[in-house]
Amino acid sequence: MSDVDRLLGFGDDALIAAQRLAEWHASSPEMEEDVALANIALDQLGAARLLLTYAGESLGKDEDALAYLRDDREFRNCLLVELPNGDFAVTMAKLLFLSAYQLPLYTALAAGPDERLAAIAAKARKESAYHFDHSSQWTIRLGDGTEESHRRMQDAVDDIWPYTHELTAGEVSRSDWLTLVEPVLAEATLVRPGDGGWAPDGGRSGVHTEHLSYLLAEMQVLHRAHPGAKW
Amino acid sequence: MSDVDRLLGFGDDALIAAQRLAEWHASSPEMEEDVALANIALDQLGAARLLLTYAGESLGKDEDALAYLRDDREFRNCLLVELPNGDFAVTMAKLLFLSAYQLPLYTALAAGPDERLAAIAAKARKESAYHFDHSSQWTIRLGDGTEESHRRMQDAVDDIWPYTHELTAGEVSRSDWLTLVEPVLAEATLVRPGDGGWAPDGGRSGVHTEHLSYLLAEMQVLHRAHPGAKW
Amino acid sequence: EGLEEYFTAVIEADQKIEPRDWMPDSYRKTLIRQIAQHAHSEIIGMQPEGNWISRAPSLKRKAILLAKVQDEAGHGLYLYAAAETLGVSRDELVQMLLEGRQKYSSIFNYPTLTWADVGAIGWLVDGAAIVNQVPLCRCSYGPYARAMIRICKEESFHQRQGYEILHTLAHGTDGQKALAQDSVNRWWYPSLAMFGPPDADSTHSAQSMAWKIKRFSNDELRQRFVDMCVQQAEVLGLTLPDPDLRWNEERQAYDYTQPDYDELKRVISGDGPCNRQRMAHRRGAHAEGAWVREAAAAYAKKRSR
Amino acid sequence: EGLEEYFTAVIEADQKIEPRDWMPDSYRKTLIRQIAQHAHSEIIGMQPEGNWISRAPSLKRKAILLAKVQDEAGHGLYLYAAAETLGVSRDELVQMLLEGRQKYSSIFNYPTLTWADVGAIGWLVDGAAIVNQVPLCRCSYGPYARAMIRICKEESFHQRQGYEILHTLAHGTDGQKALAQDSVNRWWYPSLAMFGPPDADSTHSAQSMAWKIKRFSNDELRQRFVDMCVQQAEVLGLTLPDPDLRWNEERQAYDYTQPDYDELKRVISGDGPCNRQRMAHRRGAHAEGAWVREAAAAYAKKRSR
Repeated sequence: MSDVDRLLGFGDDALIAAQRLAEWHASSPEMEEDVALANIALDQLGAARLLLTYAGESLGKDEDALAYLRDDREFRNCLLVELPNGDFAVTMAKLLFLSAYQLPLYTALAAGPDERLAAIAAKARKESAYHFDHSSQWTIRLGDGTEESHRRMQDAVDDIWPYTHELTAGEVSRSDWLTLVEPVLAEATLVRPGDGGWAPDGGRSGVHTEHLSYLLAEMQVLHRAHPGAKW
Repeated sequence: MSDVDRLLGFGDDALIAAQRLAEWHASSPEMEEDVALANIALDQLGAARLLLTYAGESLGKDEDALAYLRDDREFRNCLLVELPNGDFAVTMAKLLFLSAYQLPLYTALAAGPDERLAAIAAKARKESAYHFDHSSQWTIRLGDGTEESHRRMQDAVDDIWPYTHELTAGEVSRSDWLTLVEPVLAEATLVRPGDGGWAPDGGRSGVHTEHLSYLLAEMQVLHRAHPGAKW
Repeated sequence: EGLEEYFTAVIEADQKIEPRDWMPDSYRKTLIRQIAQHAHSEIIGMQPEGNWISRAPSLKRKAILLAKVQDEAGHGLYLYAAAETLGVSRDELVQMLLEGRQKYSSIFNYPTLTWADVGAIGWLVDGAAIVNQVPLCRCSYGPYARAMIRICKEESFHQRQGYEILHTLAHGTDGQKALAQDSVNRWWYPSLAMFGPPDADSTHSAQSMAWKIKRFSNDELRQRFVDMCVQQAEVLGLTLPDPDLRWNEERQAYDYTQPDYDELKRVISGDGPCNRQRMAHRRGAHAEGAWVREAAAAYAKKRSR
Repeated sequence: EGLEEYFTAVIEADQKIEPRDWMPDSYRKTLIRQIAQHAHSEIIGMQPEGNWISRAPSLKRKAILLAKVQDEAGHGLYLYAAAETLGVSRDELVQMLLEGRQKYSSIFNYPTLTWADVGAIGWLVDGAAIVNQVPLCRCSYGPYARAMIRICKEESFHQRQGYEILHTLAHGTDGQKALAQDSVNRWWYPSLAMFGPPDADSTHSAQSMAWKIKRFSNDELRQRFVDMCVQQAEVLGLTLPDPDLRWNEERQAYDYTQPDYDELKRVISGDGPCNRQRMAHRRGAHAEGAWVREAAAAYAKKRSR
């Protein structure tokens, strides 16, 4: 994987995660959660902008050229972030698994040799810690809440789990990731799905699910309708 | 309203109705209905193509330029067709009300002085008769089916009814429209909503609901991504 | 009796009434109605602007809009908290909204059809809100006045962002300029109507003025808004859609065409373009979140044992 | 006994077995399994192609694609009807599909990522289906053979349309050409895998051949498909993604790289990219339609009284 593809992977994860989280606006189960999800979306969007700007420098493209003028085959995000939001349990499962990847990732990058990337990661790492905490709390509340919420949270964990293998196929080891995730699932009284089964991937090489092109069609429609315009 | 706007109104009604109906592909309650809804969508699409081609001649634009390169503020369809599909009852209410408008409309146009339009309408009229029959049968079955289907069908009729005033504000009179719709609702054991209440409009002058621009973003995305390409 | 005299004295001295203080029942009810309506407006107001988050044309604009919609949720929270100091719970107020027994600002019953509407809402709708709300920072009820100070600060930030969006569009491509003008054309009169019916038809106003909840009449505030907008529109290079708008030397203010108050009444009574959509969305989100709120409550109960 | 002899004689004479005729239980079961799988494939196959109806890049292409997906629903209906002549109901078969107890063609577990995939499915997937199905028009079971005649006619129409889509793209802009090549790269090997495992590993085959349900081996059909595609790819100006593809003078056929049969096994066993998505969609549509089917049944019952 080229350096640029690597940066695009980090940036696209954050961008697509932000886009999905922002879909919750005015639709959360609680007003406080509207604030919290917007906050997390803003964190992801902020990290995405820094990462895409950095990635774009070697390509001669700015953040908007990368966000708005690539097709889905050129996006490098993992499949997990592009999956539909589903219910609140699915959204929390996605966020838990993503942040349990981004937290050790950014921690490592913050101590890495690339100073520019280290600075971005140092900021993003603190945010990831909050995302992980927030989604952990909800996973626990839902897992150990009512019968219905337990069922939904377990279903969400089971459905999203296969997509986490793609997260841990690169710079974050499966064991580091599991170290974060397992205690949360245990406290949430949830069954940890087994590894070794279905492990969809392709996102890092631009082979996505059928969902991403719809997301991009909506995200890019206005920008593309006015070529060259400033906003 | 100019002659072109009038033709665009007819054509856009058919085009947007086709787009919504086609969303049901592989999702209908019965396989036979997958065939039927695709059939009706094809009829609407066929009429749309003839009408837009005709409308486009005086504008120097072909059907695709009109379908793919206008923004929602330039579309002239009624609001009813752009509303989300909702459940099957809502889709049938929309189709019943639309076809009870298109049937007398096309009948009148088929006898009108514009020979080109008359020929298009003569063909479309037969199709509308089928659409009206199909949606009538379902309205009756659902209205006079189970308790749940009755409730859903009545809710659908109540929700969509206000949008029908825009249909009968032009070339089809309210009384002609009611002559078709009322017996169906009666046989379906449904309450005919009162007139005189909320009557949203704006579609004919390009002031749509918030739904249309999403529909167009999806419909137009690929065409717009490849300017000038042939397909 | 002494309590009422103390209340009146505080009001007259331009001091604040606090939650612990005695207050007339009608003062309390008026405030609850007004603060709740304001809170509901923040919550419902997230919908029309939120409609463009996913499609914002640059990442910077997306971040700004997302932050703005987040602020609105935050404002809703402060305001419900302010209302709660008057002895009503947020759940009760939310229930009143969902059942249609309390209103929210009618402006949010208009659709956002283009990106420029995000600009126009910032400039005109937030602008009108600020003109309405700045005097509320001196409202006689302490918690409301303090909430408004914080909110007005953020609102004026939002207004500037909206103005910037329109300014960029108005100085952009022909297509962008057309978007901006179209949007101002659609939002101008609804924004004027935000100040409520003309003073002659306005209920509640006299008593609210006496209590120093309200400090200026609807028409005074509307005039202030018009005068402010005319100058800003010129800088924007956009036209306000009122052919009769002109400076009146005598009044030292702009003459302008009144909004269609019959339309305003229809929208208030539920027949605006988006009333049903906004309420259906709010009710749907509330209903779909029920299992989550129940789970959180069940979990909290287990922990507290 | 006489019945079995008659059955065998009919098969040997290349005549048709009809529903009223006696047939061995295993013949019946084999046919039910095969026809049902074929019917299920038509129904599930609507999803990947239907994915592009809403985004088809011209109205003409939209109409053609919509008609094609409609044809697939129609094929599903014929095929379920053909299966029903063997004494199983459509509802039972649908239930088997929904419960994962019967399969559908694994090819539909790959995603359609671009418009060009609609072309590639038409050219390669329908092309492979036709190679598989043309011999079935001579299948020993009459209702199946007759359904296949009708279906093959429409399939070859679909295949031509898919070829046309690719041809247009391959002769279009650079961007379009890239879409076409990318799509062929992704669909080539999955299409080869449609003919099933290599003959050596193929179960069921020998008996099906004897019964004249099947007339050619998997590998024979796969070779026929490869030979057909090579020439067509040249006309298209597209490359098949197999560096080892070359003419073998001796065999008078193309040598080619086999598809990854381990991948095929994984996809068949449920671990393809879209198995879960396709099944979840089918189950969801079925569940959401339940109230409609119940209403139709209740209404019919009332009328029949």
